[in-house]
Amino acid sequence: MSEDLVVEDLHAGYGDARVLHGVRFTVRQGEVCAILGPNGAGKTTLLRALSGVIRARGTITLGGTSLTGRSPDAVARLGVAHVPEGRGTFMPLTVEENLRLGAYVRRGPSVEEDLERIHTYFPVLKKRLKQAAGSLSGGEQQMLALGRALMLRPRVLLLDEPSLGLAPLVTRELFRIVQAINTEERTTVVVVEQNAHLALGIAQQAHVLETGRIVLSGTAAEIRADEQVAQSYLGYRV
Amino acid sequence: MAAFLQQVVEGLGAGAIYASLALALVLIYQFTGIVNFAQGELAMFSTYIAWQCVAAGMPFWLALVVTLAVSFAGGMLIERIIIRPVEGAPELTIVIVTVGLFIFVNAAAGWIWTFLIKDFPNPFPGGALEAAGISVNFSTLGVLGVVALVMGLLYLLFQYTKIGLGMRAVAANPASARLVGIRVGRTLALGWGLAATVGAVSGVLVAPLLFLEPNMMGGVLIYAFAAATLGGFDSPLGAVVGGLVVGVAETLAGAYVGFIGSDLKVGVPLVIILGVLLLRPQGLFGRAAVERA
Amino acid sequence: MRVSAIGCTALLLLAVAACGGRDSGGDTGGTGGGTAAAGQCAGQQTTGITDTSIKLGGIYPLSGPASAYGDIPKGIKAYFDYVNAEKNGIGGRKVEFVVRDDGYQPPKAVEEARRLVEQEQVFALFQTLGTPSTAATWDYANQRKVPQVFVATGASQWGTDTAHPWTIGWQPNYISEARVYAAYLKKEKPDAKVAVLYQNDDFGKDLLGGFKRALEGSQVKVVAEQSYEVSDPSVDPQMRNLAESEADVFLNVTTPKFGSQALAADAKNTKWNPTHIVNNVAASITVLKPVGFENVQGVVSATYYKDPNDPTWANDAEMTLYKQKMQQYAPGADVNVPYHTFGWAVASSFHKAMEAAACPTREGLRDSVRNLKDVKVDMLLPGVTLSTGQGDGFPIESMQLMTFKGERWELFGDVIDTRKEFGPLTG
Amino acid sequence: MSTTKAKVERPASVRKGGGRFDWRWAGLAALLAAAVYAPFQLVPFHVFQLTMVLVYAVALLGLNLLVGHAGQISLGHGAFFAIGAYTCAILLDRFDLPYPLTLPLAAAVAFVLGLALGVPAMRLRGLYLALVTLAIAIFLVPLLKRFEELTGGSMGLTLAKPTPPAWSGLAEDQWLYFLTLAVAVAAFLLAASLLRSRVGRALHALRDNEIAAEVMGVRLSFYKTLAFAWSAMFAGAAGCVYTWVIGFVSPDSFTVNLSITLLAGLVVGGLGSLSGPVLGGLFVMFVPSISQDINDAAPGVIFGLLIIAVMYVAPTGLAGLAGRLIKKIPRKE
Repeated sequence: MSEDLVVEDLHAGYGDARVLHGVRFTVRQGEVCAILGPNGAGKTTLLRALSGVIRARGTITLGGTSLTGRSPDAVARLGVAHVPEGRGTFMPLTVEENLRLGAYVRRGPSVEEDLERIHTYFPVLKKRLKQAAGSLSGGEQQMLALGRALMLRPRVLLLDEPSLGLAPLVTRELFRIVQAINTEERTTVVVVEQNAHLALGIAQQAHVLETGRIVLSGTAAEIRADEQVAQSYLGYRV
Repeated sequence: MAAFLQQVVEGLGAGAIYASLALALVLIYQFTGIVNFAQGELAMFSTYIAWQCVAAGMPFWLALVVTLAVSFAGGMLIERIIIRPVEGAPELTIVIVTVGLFIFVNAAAGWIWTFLIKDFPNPFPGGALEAAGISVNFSTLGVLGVVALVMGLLYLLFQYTKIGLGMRAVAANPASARLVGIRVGRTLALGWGLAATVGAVSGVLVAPLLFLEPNMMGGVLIYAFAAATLGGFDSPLGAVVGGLVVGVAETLAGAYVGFIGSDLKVGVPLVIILGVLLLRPQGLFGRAAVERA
Repeated sequence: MRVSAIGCTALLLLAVAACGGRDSGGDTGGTGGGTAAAGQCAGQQTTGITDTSIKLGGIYPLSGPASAYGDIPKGIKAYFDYVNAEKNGIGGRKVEFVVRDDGYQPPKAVEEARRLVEQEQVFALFQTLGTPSTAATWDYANQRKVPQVFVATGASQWGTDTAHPWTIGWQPNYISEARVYAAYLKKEKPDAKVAVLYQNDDFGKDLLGGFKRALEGSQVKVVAEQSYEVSDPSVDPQMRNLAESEADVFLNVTTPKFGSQALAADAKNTKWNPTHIVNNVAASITVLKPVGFENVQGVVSATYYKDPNDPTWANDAEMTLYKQKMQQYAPGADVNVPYHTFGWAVASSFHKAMEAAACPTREGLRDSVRNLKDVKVDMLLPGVTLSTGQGDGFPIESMQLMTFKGERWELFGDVIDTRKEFGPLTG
Repeated sequence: MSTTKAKVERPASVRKGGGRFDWRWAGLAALLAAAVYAPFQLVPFHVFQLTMVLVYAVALLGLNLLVGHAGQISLGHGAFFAIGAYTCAILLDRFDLPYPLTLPLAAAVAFVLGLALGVPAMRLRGLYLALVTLAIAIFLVPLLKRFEELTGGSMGLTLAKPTPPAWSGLAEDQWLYFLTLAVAVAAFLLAASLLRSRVGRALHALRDNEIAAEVMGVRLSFYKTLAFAWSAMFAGAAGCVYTWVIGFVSPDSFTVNLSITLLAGLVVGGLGSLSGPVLGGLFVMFVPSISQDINDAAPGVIFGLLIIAVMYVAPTGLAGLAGRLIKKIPRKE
């Protein structure tokens, strides 16, 4: 079980509004797992519950360590990097500062090495290191968010709708990088995505979430082959 | 002309006082989005601590260090005990809590130290610097110098230390700061502590000029608000520049605008606040709240 | 208070009856449990006074920006405690002094006055502090025929007004004080040019107005005047403007904090060295000390009571008694605070006035305070006495000039009886 | 108290349960009956205190329109209160107007000034509006002193109180109480009908989401300005009644403390409900003297702590607390 992310019987919501009703799934170490589903299904809520942004009932364990009930900063210190919806850019700070914040809970000279590594993934950021992050384009900000997350040297990367608001070309580039990261760094990735095509393209496992419940699970290929999914999320019939 | 320049110098002297308190206001606003109405009273209370230390026989500079340390701890404690329980409550609830704190601290200071004025040692020499027919008091220069020094230290802290980076991250995006592992609660407390410390510096600076009593900062507060508004509520540099501008504007208006005279001078901050908010709501140095999606 | 809060809660819970009837609850003027006055005093009001007790109520700012004056009732309480314990009260009557806080807010003063009169059933309002609070309550006191004696404000209207016989001041009024300074200048500096800093309220305007009127016909001229608001952080800008006038006399009409600021600003400005006259309100040692004694040498003022900080009185019997009894009955209070002395002296004045009253009734007190003849009171300067009479509603109208030397005020010249010198004050 | 709230704010739920409907009306009627009966039972001092509670309640009702219903913060409502009080005093003192006429005039003057100040103020939000209004409140005091011929300067104006007509057989305090009660009831009815109208709905939309409200076609600036003017009008009317009751106005009566106390009273009482202002009025009236009873040396220490304490226990104010408590009762049944 080493570094698997295990979620069991997860309930979460906002105030009186329950959103997740007993979600259960496992992501094996080094795998990419895609969470699909319509708007309002609870995908973002699921990621928030995983990273501790909202309180949840149930069990979440990472490599046997329980994440449930921990605050987001504690979860981050355990190696879970959450790239939130809207990217969470620190607008007035420079690109470099944004990246360094990613490594906030780590110490040591390796931070400088990691900065170099990020530059190889995202050459575009290197040119803009001293620029205010708020002045970046949407795609660049998304790359910055990914870069910031990588600076944590995460065991698990949680990506919330990385394609939102981006041009198709940029999105494709982004997913290419995520895949590269996954293969090169052996980082576990959970990606929530409307664009099921792209997500399934890099995922090994996938789950379909509807009204707070997982209605379908399987390998990426199985999910792609499912007629319902094809109709609803892939926009074509099999 | 010399008379005019002299008025400007006087204005800068008053402005330095406003600037120092505005700086403390801005620090808290930056990190928490709270306008702390009790900021001036906390500064006043800190000054009393310094006074008590000096009265107990401590040398001034040691007393200052002790006061700054106590203020820092006190600021953090207030965040923990008074503000934390209402964190996330509507803006107005927090405003009212700081108003309650204002009343409480003011009365507590009067209770402990009475409402009689205390003499507070002036760390700067008396006398004045004379040049070109203008005289600048050493204490005015001292206040300006210390405000500049505090600004500089804050700049170093925010730009070149990891803690400072974390604090700016919290100010910019608390939710996201939490996700990168920053303990936001601790940082907010740190912000309050820092603001209380800057406030303490402000109080110690102005006490020899305004004379120490529990209502010392009451009159300064509205000018500090005007300064912070003018400079931009999220810009420490703006607070200082704003303070100086407000001080000069107020002094010149009082001296040269017949209708205003010295009794209606307090209309100056009103005009400044209103003017800034209508023409440039983010202030001179603030950043527009518009963010790119 | 607690009773009324509960009363209102009860009302809201529809339990009005629990509150007691309107007629049973005390507000009944003369019959509220006092001694029945007999003889010439028959039919007069005896609320709040019995053969063994007398109940007084005072209203002071214990909270808010004017709280410094909250020390006055401490001196008063100490005096009454001392008299109760060691002198068997005033003529056998133990004094109970109820203090209420109005935060220097007139509507609050009205509420507290009504509480004291209607609920606490006091015999008299013994001091309301400040012109606004007194002006807000004196109609009420006079309608109810409750003595409002020795109010702690120097506005001249308490003495000149004829429609409010139940209200009377105590300290020298601001206009009389201004006359003392004007007389001093006319004699010492007959062609002086004067710059004035004044507080923009009744106090400042009364004093400035009185000063100007007293100067009429002389060569002394007011060449510059600047006002400040109590909400101003500092009077430094005003002082700068006044300095430009290059006047040779500076009249400092301020309250304590601003007094210190103005004295300090004058001291700092080495190019402008006028004769500095500071009015009595800001002439306390506690105001001068923070400025530094070396900076206030030669400052002129006028006073009427003994400053506990002044070594002149170190061996004075009244001063010794005051300090000793203050320590005994108000432990923790600083005997050197002049507000305590003020309280002590005004309480002592009440003692004398009450003793002199023909009847132990409200009417008796009213008549007594308006018929004082050279009454000597503890802690007033030698030669300063209380005098009132037909058409003279100002108990203290004598002051003596003083100048600051070394670490203390030094009195000079004679006690100036402003009545004799300048004629009576009229509205 | 919360019966009022429930009745006005949740007509739907009221209509649903017939039994509760009656109970609420009965409560309200009983309350009014008690309010009418009270001055015949209470001593004049308590009648005076209740009168002042009603005066503050009317002012808070106005503040509540702005803060509770339109979501704008004003730290300067004492200024409009003062405008009303002074307008009334000047009309009585300088123009010898009969006192009933002063009320509509004072309210009108406050309304117009509110409208004039509302035009620039409408462009501000949240704390910024708070700062502007705070500065206005501070500025008013020297301004009142400046126009001495009219306002009596720092000495203020002393006025005769309205005398009860002979036919009523009432004492002065009772007559003032009933005048105030009448104004308060009228103010409450007016506020309630305002809130039920299209305007009230627009204000709520504004408070809950300004951008959405604008998208929905609510004329933002128009309604904000209007809310400001109305709230000024209520404060002005309260100020006028204040002048009747106290018979004295001076700049020191209307310092910035009043504005801050009013806002604190409203928030403590409860925002956005009709019972909040009454509870707030009780708070403004009684808590300072209770504080003095607890700590004679420094009443402010207790007052400050009480404000903070209420915010902890009941972040939505006493009305909210009462509402929560009452909600719990029927659930158990």
